[in-house]
Amino acid sequence: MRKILRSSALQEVLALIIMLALIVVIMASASNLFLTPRNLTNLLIDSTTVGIIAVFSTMLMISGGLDLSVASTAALCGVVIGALQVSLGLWPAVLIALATGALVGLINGLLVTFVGINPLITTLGMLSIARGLAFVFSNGLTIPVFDLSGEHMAAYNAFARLSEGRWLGLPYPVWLMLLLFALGLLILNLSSYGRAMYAIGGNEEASQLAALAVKRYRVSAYVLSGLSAALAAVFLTSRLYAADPRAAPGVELTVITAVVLGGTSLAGGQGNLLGTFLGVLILSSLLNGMKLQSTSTELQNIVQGLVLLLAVAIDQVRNGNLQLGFLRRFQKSKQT
Amino acid sequence: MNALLLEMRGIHKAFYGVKVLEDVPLTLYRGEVLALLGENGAGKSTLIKILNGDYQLDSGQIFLEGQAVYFKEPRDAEASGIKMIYQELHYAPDLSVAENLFIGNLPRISGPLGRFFIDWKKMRQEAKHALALLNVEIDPDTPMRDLTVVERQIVEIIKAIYADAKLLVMDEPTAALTPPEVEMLFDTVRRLREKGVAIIYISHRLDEIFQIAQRVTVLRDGRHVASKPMSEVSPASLVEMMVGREIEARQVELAEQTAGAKVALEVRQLGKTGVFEDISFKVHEGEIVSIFGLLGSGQISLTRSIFGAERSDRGSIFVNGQEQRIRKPQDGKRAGIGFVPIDRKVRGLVLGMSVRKNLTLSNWQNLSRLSFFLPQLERQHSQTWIEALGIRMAGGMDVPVRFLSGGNQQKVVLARWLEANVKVLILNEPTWGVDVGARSDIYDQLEMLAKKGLAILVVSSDIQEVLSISHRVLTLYKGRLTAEFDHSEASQDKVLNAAAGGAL
Amino acid sequence: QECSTAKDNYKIGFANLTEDIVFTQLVRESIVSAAEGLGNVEIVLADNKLDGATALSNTENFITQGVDGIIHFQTDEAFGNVIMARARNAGIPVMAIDIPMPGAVFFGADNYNAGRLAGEALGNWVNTNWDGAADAMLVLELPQSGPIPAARMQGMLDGFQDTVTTKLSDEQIYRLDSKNTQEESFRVVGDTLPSIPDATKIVAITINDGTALGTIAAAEAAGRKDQIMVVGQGADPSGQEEMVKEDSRYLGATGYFPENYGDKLLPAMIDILECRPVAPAIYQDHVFITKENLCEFYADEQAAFCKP
Amino acid sequence: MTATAPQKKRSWLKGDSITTLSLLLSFFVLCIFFATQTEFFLTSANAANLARTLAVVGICSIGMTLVLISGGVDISVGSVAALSGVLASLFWLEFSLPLGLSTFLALLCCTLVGLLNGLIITVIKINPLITTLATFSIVRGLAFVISEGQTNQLNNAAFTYIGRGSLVGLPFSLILMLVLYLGFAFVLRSSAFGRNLYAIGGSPEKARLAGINVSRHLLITYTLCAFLAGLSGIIIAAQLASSAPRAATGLEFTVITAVVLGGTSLAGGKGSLLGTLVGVIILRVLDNGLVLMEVSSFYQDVARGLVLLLAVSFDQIRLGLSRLRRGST
Ligand SMILES: Nc1ncnc2c1ncn2[C@@H]1O[C@H](COP(=O)(O)OP(=O)(O)OP(=O)(O)O)[C@@H](O)[C@H]1O
Ligand SMILES: Nc1ncnc2c1ncn2[C@@H]1O[C@H](COP(=O)(O)OP(=O)(O)OP(=O)(O)O)[C@@H](O)[C@H]1O
Ligand SMILES: [Mg+2]
Ligand SMILES: [Mg+2]
Repeated sequence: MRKILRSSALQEVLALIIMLALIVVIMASASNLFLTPRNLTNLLIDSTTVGIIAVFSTMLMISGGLDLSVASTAALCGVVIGALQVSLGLWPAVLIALATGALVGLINGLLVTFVGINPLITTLGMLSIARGLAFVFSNGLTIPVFDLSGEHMAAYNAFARLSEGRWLGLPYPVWLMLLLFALGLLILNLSSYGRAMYAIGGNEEASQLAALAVKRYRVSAYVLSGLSAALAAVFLTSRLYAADPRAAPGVELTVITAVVLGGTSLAGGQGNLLGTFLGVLILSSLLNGMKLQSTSTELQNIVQGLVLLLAVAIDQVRNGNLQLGFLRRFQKSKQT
Repeated sequence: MNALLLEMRGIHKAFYGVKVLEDVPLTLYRGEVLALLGENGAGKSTLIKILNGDYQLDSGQIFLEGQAVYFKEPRDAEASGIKMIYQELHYAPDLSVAENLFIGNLPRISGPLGRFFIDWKKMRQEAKHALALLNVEIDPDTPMRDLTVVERQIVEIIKAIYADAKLLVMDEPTAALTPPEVEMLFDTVRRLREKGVAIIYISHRLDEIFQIAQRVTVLRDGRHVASKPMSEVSPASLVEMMVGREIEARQVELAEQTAGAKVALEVRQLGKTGVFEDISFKVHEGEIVSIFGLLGSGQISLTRSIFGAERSDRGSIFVNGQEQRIRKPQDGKRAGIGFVPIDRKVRGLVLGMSVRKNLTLSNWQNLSRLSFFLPQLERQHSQTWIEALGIRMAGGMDVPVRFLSGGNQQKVVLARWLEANVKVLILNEPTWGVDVGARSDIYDQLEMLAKKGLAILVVSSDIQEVLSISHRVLTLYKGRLTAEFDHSEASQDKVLNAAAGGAL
Repeated sequence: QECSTAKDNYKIGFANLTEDIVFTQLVRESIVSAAEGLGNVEIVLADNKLDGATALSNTENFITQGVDGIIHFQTDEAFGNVIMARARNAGIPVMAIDIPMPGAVFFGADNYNAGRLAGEALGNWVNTNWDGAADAMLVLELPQSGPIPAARMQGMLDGFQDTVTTKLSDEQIYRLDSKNTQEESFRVVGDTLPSIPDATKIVAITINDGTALGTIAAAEAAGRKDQIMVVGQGADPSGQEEMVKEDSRYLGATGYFPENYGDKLLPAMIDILECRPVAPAIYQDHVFITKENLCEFYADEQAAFCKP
Repeated sequence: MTATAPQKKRSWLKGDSITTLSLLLSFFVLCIFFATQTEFFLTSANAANLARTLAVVGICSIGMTLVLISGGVDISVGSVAALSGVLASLFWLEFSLPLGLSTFLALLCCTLVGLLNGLIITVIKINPLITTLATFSIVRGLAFVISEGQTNQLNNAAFTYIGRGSLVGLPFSLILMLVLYLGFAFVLRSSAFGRNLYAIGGSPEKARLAGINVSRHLLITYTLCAFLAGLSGIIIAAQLASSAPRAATGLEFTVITAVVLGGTSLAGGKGSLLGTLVGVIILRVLDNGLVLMEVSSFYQDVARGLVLLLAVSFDQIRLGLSRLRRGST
């Protein structure tokens, strides 16, 4: 039985593995730089912001939620670090930024769960608010996160090491991303929390009647999503020595694209992190490979759109999905 | 014998390689009611969904009035005069009753633009007329979502019988109806039959079959067992054909209630404005108590409130003599109450999850360390319950619960609460849509559980079931308890009378 | 040869600010065509998408691709440190367009002074035509896009105030977010005009030709076209077309000549690579383009107007 | 039917009408607020300005309302609007076709994009959000490729009349929009297509079983939506007398916000064009008032998000209360 399960999990991501392999082969044959360790490291580093957030977006979407505000939240959290570093010190500012992310997630979660606003609308509103606040707090300026006075070298160096430090040749943010994916896989597949995510996304009412603390789980998934955005912001800020209210443009869409590419259903109740991981890798290989070819931005956008469609279409064909499954998500949110 | 209307020959159908129908024939004559019988999962619904164009057959042929037909979509079947009442309700909540009655076939205005625009006046008139068929007083302009479940079901039925159909298929239409409503439905069916309409009638209630059908076709495991006139069969022989073995008519052997049994559940003056009021009763350890009431009397809301799925406004609940503050299901569970909801598919199970995961959904605490499941332990416990309750499924405990038959699904929900080690078990309509065999299994389980000392509270609208399985019967009318009967003194007349508000 | 970076052929990375606007597209085109002209330079392109992280990632990619020099057009000075650190480690010289970076040779607009040119022209026009006093000023800015546009706006504002006879008070100045699109400036100007019903002498300073066009369209829609006079930055083809119209309310725009950037940038880059001395900052000459001097610079583009 | 259930009170204050009512209320509150904050809000010049600038979001919102009612969503509208202007100028300026024909062809191409959306959604059965997310980036990319990133002037009086002209004292675009609202409101309320759309949004599976050709309805809906988005794009181009590939950036968010604000449910099966119209107006008034009040654009984003959440929360809370009162679950 185990074997069958394992192979079916493998089957689920098989199409993605093939797609990734194909992209790698194409990109590698187009440029012999693609497979150099240096480039692969860059590729991985570039995928960390999306990757870190995507772990928790996957969980959230499996539970039937959705968070479009992650990129704005990340920008806001970065700005919080920038704005508070001088008055409070760098590390307290980082902690407050993490708390800010969690708070934004909590507000999203409470609005979705207790007020009952549709997740898309809730987080769309939050997208606007968080981005606006990021501009307000930064006055629209990019704030250097740099030891200007020279009095706190240790703290700032440590902060910079967050993103620059390496272990076994890979930068820390990549390890963090891998760690989060591994942790997420464990949680989703083996823990009661993961089980609850699948159950709530699969059938909220049944979960409630099975005495699961549905609302608490839901809120927590949003909090984690906000927290992951803050975490991504911390590493981004550390990497750039600066906090930009414009940071992470379009990341929310990239995250959703990666998660959906990975086979997580927008309807909730289905999905897996391995798929998301592959989805993230596919998107960043595609982008990186096209960059090495100096592909124009427009063409990059078009190719990404097509790949998304293709991947989801393959999934549909593989599932032999002949039902109107695509509308079920809206059905479900209707029942809640 | 009337003229042959429908002939299905050699129907085969498989889902994902699993054969669901094998070489099944079906014949139907004008003006007859054909009962289609079989256990849960025998393939009844699949067969008629193929007839209706909802599913496509793998091989076989369908002849309607001698012509070979092939329906790609339900609307094709409808165009040929085939109408369905589905097992699950199908309505658009935000449209009015009138629109729901005619949806897919809205009356259009005459004239060149007639194709596009609706004739509201005609629609309303016809809707009134149609609703009068079953003596229903519903304003046709009411949005569907404002109706009660029963009203919605009735609208569904009317929708099908009002259409000018040659062939009407009814898949368990009476599950939610009260006896007078069933009677009215049967009247209508007889009238339609006299007009020459042919009807395929699916039900797990054998008494209904004998009331209404002329012929019966029995399926077992996707194969045709027999087609016979009703005059040649008896309930016992039907059951044997369906199950493949003999099952004696069930009479639960109730254990003697010992006088000193402890009170497991006590409800005092529970009230919820506008729904139920002043409800007080006790359930002892080892006792099965049924609440019987016409649908909409508040019994579902009452049990939901006891478990915490809804909030009551007043009153108190005691479990094992301890007052409990129950405001959400977690509280109910903590207090030792288990709850089997009314519609297992919609409310009871996460259909896409495996049997095992559904089984342990409420019980991860015992099966995990630091919130992480201990896979061995989980499987072991699941296996224990699967064996104890005789849950049958192809493919083992990792099969999605969606693929189980209704009765087995019901057992999964039951097992979940037994694993949670509850003291009080509340069951809502435990045998809705469950076949005779599985029904008998479920009764066995209840009996066994009661003997083990569990206090069991059952809500059922099946009077036979209530009379046979309960130590005591409480009747509910318009949200108030009207009477209480011991097993010995309960009779169909008395209970029905009390539940209709006529008693006391 | 003494100079270790000197070669016969060069591979130079150019990362553009964004590919979304005409100005930067022209910069890219000029660099590509200048490289074709030189013959021994290969250009590797990238798009910074107005984002610091993307600029950093592009830098890394350039290093991977083994470029000899990098021309960076990126969004904020604050990202300069980290970008330059990477390039320094890889021993690759960097030129920075428009936004200075520590240790990079600066090239490009003197944004503030380019802005001043337009502001002064507008001030002079007001002095001549409106007796030295305007009633209100609309400032169509781009606060989301960081310091480059901010410097241009400040330059325009200061240039106007320093030139005009009667300075505008703060209350007379309306700062509007153009979001870098015509329709947004159309909308915000349309929304603002009702709040200055009595103003008949309105000046507008705009961040680029597109927002200038939107501003003029809004005034026209409100029936107040003749009450407004607009200056802008860029002098793109669409802006030129607007200037040469009869009764145009587009006084003019500071020309940045992005089409010449390449011709100046690449030789400087090659000088750097071949260890010749290069000034730490090279400024592009700016000219305020109006209907009158347009044909000196853009005779080919506006042939219909210039060679009737 | 035995009357055992608690008697339901019939009232005209129900469902859609109360949603619209509470919206109108928010609208008036907003108006009063702005009127007290800035003397220019209630001037005829401002009214005229508002009237001129409603049509773009207004017309696009009609299509989105249909799509949301059908249970889907269309993210690609902004890109389609940009494509429409870009194509019109391509056909006119590059191919030297007559302007009328150019406009028609541009709209036709947009309609084809909608058809494509619809086909992907109904035939390959990809989730509408994903489908239109993909066409969102593809179509925007095409607009850039076709226009080579250039802004093109479209100086033609007949063309700009669509965006700037007025008829009987009202802006032409407003009249066009109102006519479309009337027409589509009629379609939604009284045509078989409209009613079926509600049924499909309520439950596509059930609608199919009721004999409705779900695919065809969805196909038509997405096609209409793209056509209307294209029309919005034409109006943008006509108002500005120019086309740009960056046009209508973020239009999809504004439009979805307006439609949902107007009480149309993202869950499908519920909504009205009257509500949408009010939603469109509220959003427009909000933006207008904030500009008149000279609120910094950073705070405008915050305010927009807050108003969206407040308006929707208000509606949800009201719904929850009425459900409580009815005592059902
Ligand atoms: N109004 C509120 N404000 C802030 N936090 C709240 C609020 N309501 C609930 N919470 C938080 O959410 C958690 C979950 O709430 P609650 O216990 O009511 O629901 P639940 O147990 O998750 O499930 P259900 O409501 O479905 O029974 C609470 O423990 C609390 O921390
Ligand atoms: N869409 C489907 N996909 C996969 N399996 C299906 C599907 N529909 C039905 N089945 C399977 O086909 C078998 C027959 O199901 P069907 O619904 O026809 O039974 P039934 O006789 O109507 O039972 P019941 O009395 O419970 O309604 C069952 O094993 C069921 O699990
Ligand atoms: Mg069935
Ligand atoms: Mg709760």
